[in-house]
Amino acid sequence: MKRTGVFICHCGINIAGTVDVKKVAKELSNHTGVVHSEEYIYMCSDPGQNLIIEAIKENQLDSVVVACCSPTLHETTFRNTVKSAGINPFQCEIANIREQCSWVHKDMEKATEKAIKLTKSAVERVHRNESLDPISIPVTRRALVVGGGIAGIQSALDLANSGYEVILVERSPSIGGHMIQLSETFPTLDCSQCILTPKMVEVSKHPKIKLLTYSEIQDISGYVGNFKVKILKKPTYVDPDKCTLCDECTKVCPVVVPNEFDLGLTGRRAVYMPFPQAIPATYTLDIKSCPGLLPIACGKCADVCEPEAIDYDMKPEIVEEEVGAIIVATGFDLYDKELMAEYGHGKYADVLDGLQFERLCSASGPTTGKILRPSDHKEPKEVVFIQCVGSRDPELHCAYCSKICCMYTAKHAMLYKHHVPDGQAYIFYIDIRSGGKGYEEFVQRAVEEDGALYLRGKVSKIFEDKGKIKVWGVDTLSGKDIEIDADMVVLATAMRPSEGAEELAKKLKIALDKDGFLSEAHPKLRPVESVTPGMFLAGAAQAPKDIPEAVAQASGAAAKAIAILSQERLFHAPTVAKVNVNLCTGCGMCVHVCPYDSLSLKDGKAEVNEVLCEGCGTCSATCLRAAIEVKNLTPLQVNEMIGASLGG
Amino acid sequence: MQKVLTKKSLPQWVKKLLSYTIYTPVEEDDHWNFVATDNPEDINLDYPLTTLSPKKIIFPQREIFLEFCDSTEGNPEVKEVLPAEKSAVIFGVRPCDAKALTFTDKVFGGDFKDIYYWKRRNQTTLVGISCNTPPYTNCFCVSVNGSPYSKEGLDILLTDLGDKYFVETYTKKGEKLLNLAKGLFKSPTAKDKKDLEKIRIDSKKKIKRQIKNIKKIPPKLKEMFDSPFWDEESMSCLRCGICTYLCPTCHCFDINDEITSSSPIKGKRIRTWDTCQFPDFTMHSSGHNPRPDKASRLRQRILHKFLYFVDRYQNYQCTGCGRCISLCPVGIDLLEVLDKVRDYGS
Amino acid sequence: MAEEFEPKIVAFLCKWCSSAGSDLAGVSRMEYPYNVVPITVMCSGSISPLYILSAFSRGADGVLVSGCHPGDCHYIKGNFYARRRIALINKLLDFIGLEPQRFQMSWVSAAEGTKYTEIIKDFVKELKPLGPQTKLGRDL
Amino acid sequence: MVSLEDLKKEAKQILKENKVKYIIGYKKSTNGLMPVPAFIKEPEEVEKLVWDPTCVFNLTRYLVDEKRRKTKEKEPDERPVGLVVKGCDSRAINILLQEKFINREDVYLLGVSCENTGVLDEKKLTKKIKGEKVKKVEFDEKDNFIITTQEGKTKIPAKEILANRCLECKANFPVIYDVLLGEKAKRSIDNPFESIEKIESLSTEERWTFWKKQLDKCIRCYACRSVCPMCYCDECVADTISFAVTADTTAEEKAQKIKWVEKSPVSSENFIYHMVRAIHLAGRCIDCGECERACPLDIPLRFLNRKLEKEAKELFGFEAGFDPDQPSLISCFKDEDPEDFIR
Repeated sequence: MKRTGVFICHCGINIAGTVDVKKVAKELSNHTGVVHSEEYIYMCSDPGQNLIIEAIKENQLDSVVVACCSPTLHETTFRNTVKSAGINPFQCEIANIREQCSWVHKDMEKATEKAIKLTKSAVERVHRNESLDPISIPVTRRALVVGGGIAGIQSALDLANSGYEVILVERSPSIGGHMIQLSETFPTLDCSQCILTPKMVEVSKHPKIKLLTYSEIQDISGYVGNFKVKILKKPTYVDPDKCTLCDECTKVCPVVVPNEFDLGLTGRRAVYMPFPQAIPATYTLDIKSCPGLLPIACGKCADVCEPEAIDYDMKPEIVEEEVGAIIVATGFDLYDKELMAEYGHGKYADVLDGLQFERLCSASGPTTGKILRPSDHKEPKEVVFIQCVGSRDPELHCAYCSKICCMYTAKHAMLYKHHVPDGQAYIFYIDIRSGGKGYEEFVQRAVEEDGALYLRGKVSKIFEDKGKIKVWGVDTLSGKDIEIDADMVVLATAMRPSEGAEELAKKLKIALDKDGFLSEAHPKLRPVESVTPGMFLAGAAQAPKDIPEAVAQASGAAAKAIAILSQERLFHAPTVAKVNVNLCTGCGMCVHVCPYDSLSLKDGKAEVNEVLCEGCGTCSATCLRAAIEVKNLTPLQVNEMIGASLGG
Repeated sequence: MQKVLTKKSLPQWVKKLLSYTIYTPVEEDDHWNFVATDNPEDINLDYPLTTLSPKKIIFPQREIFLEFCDSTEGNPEVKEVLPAEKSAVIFGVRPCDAKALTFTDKVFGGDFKDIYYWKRRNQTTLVGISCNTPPYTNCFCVSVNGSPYSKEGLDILLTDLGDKYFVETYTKKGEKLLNLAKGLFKSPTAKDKKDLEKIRIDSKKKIKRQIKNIKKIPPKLKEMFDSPFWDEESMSCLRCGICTYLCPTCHCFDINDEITSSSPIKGKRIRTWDTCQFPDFTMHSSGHNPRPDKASRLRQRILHKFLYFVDRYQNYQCTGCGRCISLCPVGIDLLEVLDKVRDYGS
Repeated sequence: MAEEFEPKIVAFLCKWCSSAGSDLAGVSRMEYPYNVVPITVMCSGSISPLYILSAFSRGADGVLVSGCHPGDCHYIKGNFYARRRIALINKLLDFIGLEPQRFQMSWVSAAEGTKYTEIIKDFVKELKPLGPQTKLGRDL
Repeated sequence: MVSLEDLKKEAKQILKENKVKYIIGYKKSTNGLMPVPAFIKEPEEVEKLVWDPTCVFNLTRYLVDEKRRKTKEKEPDERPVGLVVKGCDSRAINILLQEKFINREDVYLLGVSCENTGVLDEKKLTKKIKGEKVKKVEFDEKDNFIITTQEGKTKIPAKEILANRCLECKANFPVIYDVLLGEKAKRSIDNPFESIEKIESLSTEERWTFWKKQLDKCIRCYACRSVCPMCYCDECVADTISFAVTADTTAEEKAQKIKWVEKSPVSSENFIYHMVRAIHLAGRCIDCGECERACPLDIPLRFLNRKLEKEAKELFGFEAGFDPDQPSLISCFKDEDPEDFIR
């Protein structure tokens, strides 16, 4: 039988006002196994804690119950208190007689009665508590960043600059993501490439960053502090060390395919460099469009390559890395144009999406910064911008707001006006969301200085007619039907999670939200953590966001990762599941229900990986043999608590 | 004393006995059972065999010994609980079931007298009914020194003579019941006695199932303790408690403290039936189980009934009621087993 | 004048949502009947039907099980398993003839102090007319 | 038609070829109507085998004993056990596979079809034939049984003497087997849950009175759990002592055994025992009806399991025993699982 001490806190009058603490103390002193019971005005105060420590020493207590406020407030406090008196912290339990009793009842007698039950319940529990020590896990002090867009780059740099090795994995031939495709950025209109390329170069030069482009995550195992990652490095067939960037190969390559970087506005060869500032600065032979790697099939590029950098025999390679934390920054894609057929996107050459328009505006773009119609390279005099294309449309498309469209459309209108001073920009919008530093002012500028004409309403029809694109719509403010003969239409299409994000999420066991974005552990308080310990989220992979937000979240994620990597060891709550092998029949039901894959079958018996187990206890409620339970909240304990809660 | 009682006056007799608790066989669902009644019309003596023998009344499945409470001041209160003072009459007891009680009498009446058992036993009067035709497909009382009209253990035995009962009393208890309704009982005529004799001779003949040379069995069993025979025979056994719980002679029990409150500790000390067929029956607290499998448990059941009990009380601990055979969920046939034992190795 | 019957209720609350919700009710000083004694478990998914039966057999007049709303489970999906398991025991209790009002399940988030309060109020109100639960109570 | 001869032939064959350790089938009873389990080790013994509509027992239960025996053996004989299985029995096999209690290669299944009908209820039949000695019972395709007694042949409509479970069985042929005798005829049942709907339609208080009367009869002989192929736990929650004891288990650990159910056969304890059993069989019970058949006091235990079977089907679209690879009822969920009972 244990020697339990019970300490009842008055919490000033917060508890003592409605609970007869003296009576509770008296009642508990008679409870089986309770050898000491007293009450005090503020248990959490230093004198209060000292009184607990004294009592432990005087009465050789081996367990303690503090009846006070909610355990969420002072459980840790009192567990440390008993620890300092030489008792295992897990021999201390809290009875919540404030939030769950004194604060919600008025009748003193009844409240006291309930407080007694609550306290006895806690005593019954602590009587059967095991002394436990936190489970300690070594930490591999390196990080993995998945995705080489601005978010991934930022996280990688923050981690590396804090002195931690980083593996940055990007699936395309170059890092830079979508930001590198942009022309200018709102609200400052500074050149996107000019601000991003220095960071890209820093990544490539950083001694602590191992950059793996044209690579994909194949498999991840392990747990926080100790992940094992398998990375597939796809062959580029060009040896970057030998390649001198002479560009001879592209001249001879017979194949032309749409250039992803310019979103199909230009073409590229099968062997190509994504864009001039690509990092790593090297060529890639795109096997999908290449006529074939055998010299007989083509082989022209290899023939002309002086430094013999082109190696058709290059094989895919599996890189295995061990890391302690993972940041997922897989970014976004634009909503498929196929799904936006109603706006003629993909059907009419002069109906573009936002990114394509960015390329048109970009100095490095297909038109070297001149805004010209793809169809006939004429300067468009009237351009219609349509917002919320695919966004905020629960019936047909995405229910959510893509958040950045209002801003970049305003920017587009501005840029257009700057390129074509005599042109007119029309903007169809549902409403304008310009929350953000300098954002509202920016939109105003578009309207006032650049005379963008905002039309509140949806576009009903778009069709080509005599070289013009007719746009029919309604201005819901004036109620007038609107008909514009536009030269160009730019769609602010919705942002959606990037291709393959779902697959990756499965491998990482990160949950997805209803829209397919990676879900954070808590929408408010844990916005950069995933539900899986040790995995963090950054950028548009988690939700649509603009550059400053992506960067902020990226740095946040890095900081969170550093919080793990900076530890020698991690400590994990020891209140985990334990199996009674004598009872286990190996049916595997627990394995099936465990949300953390912490259970497995070994020689026909369930086995707990204590590091992965979060102690939720779903396994124990599922087990028909009562063969698995969570330490310190076992069915036996709950059963005794039930008894106490019902008054004996 | 010998009397006759017309069938229609049976209820009138019972009416006179209402100061007793009256039990009679009653059909519930698909089986028969002894149930207390205060309606004389309920008495039914024309029935097969009850699933549970009157053992359940004399030696109930659950007996409270005492109630205890560890009062907070630290002086525990313990209160002994005894069976209620209430005389009872059980009508329609089958001779085999009555005989069975003479065995439990021995068990609970040795050097240590079980007050709970005896209180009930002494305040209960058993009115038997002889089995003119076997009430049960698997009756074999004759094979185990019993008979369809055995008086052993009975206070009164009734025999159905068509429109009347032939009434025999064997004890003071029995006579007392008759005296409570003197007028109803007539002395038997010569014909009555002749009919009785005839019926009895036939009734024995009608019993089909039997064990030949049962005497050979006990000595045989002595040699068979380690025989693989038991593994074979127990293959189909399910280790349920039917054969023993329903056996009128089985009397094993367990005593538990059943706690109703853990602080202060309150509860009752309770005796419940137990059976050698349950694995936990012989489970040691060390975890060791001397009867680890079905084979050893079946062996125990047979040896106890046809060897140990015989050695100790010079009687087979079986009255041939046939319950264990008819109600075994997998049709294990005691008689078949015993036949095999008898012929084992020869 | 006999004293009004006061039902004894055991409430199994998950730590992260429902227990937090009841804490919020406390912080907001919302008054509700004292008849309920909460037992905080880690997750509604850990609540075995045995707990519920045991509560009734130890004389509870009503039992409440409360967890996070679907999708909000701190342990990702524990409450989904709870939902199934509890649905079954709920049907069974009803089938053997226990008054359906005596067993209830609810989703209460950490923000729903008011909802928790309401649920307790209603529960007590519904239980009072039924009187004590004797059907499953231990009759040792 | 299942031909007994074919069954014997197959049995003899696999025994001769040493394909199986032994065969669990049915043989004539020495004392009653219903055939009893036969454990056939030698080819010569196969003549004992019988198969007809009186073969009600679910023999899969014996795989539990077999496994217990095997775990004790030093060099276990790895050959499979031959087993005669009806439709319901075969579903039990699926559950044992699903719960990894046995491996497929541990059993060689001689599947017998219930010929579009089912098996008999001993009590119903006994009543029908008023204690006459039954010589022969045969299926006839047209939902009748042909009973041969010394009085001669009588044709009895199946529904009058079918075992209750068979009246509600819509898959009365094996769903898993190595050889199948007889054809896979599916019976169309208008309402598979008729029996319990009668009880459901009662008022709460009527239901309570019904169950109180029934469960008060229970003497806790545990025949229901002993005969159940799903009740294979070494230690049952209803046990009051722990079987999970080794030499180094401390007294304290022994005291840890929770008494969910006390030994006293009183109303409350009987209810908890039978409800726990029902809950633990939810999504596992394949309605072989053995618990009900074995009960010496005729407690309609099937209803409890049947109720949860119905709920599993209606609430979660779950049916037990048809797919050994599906996760079991309570170890999976659907987002759209009903929650109308939740506030």
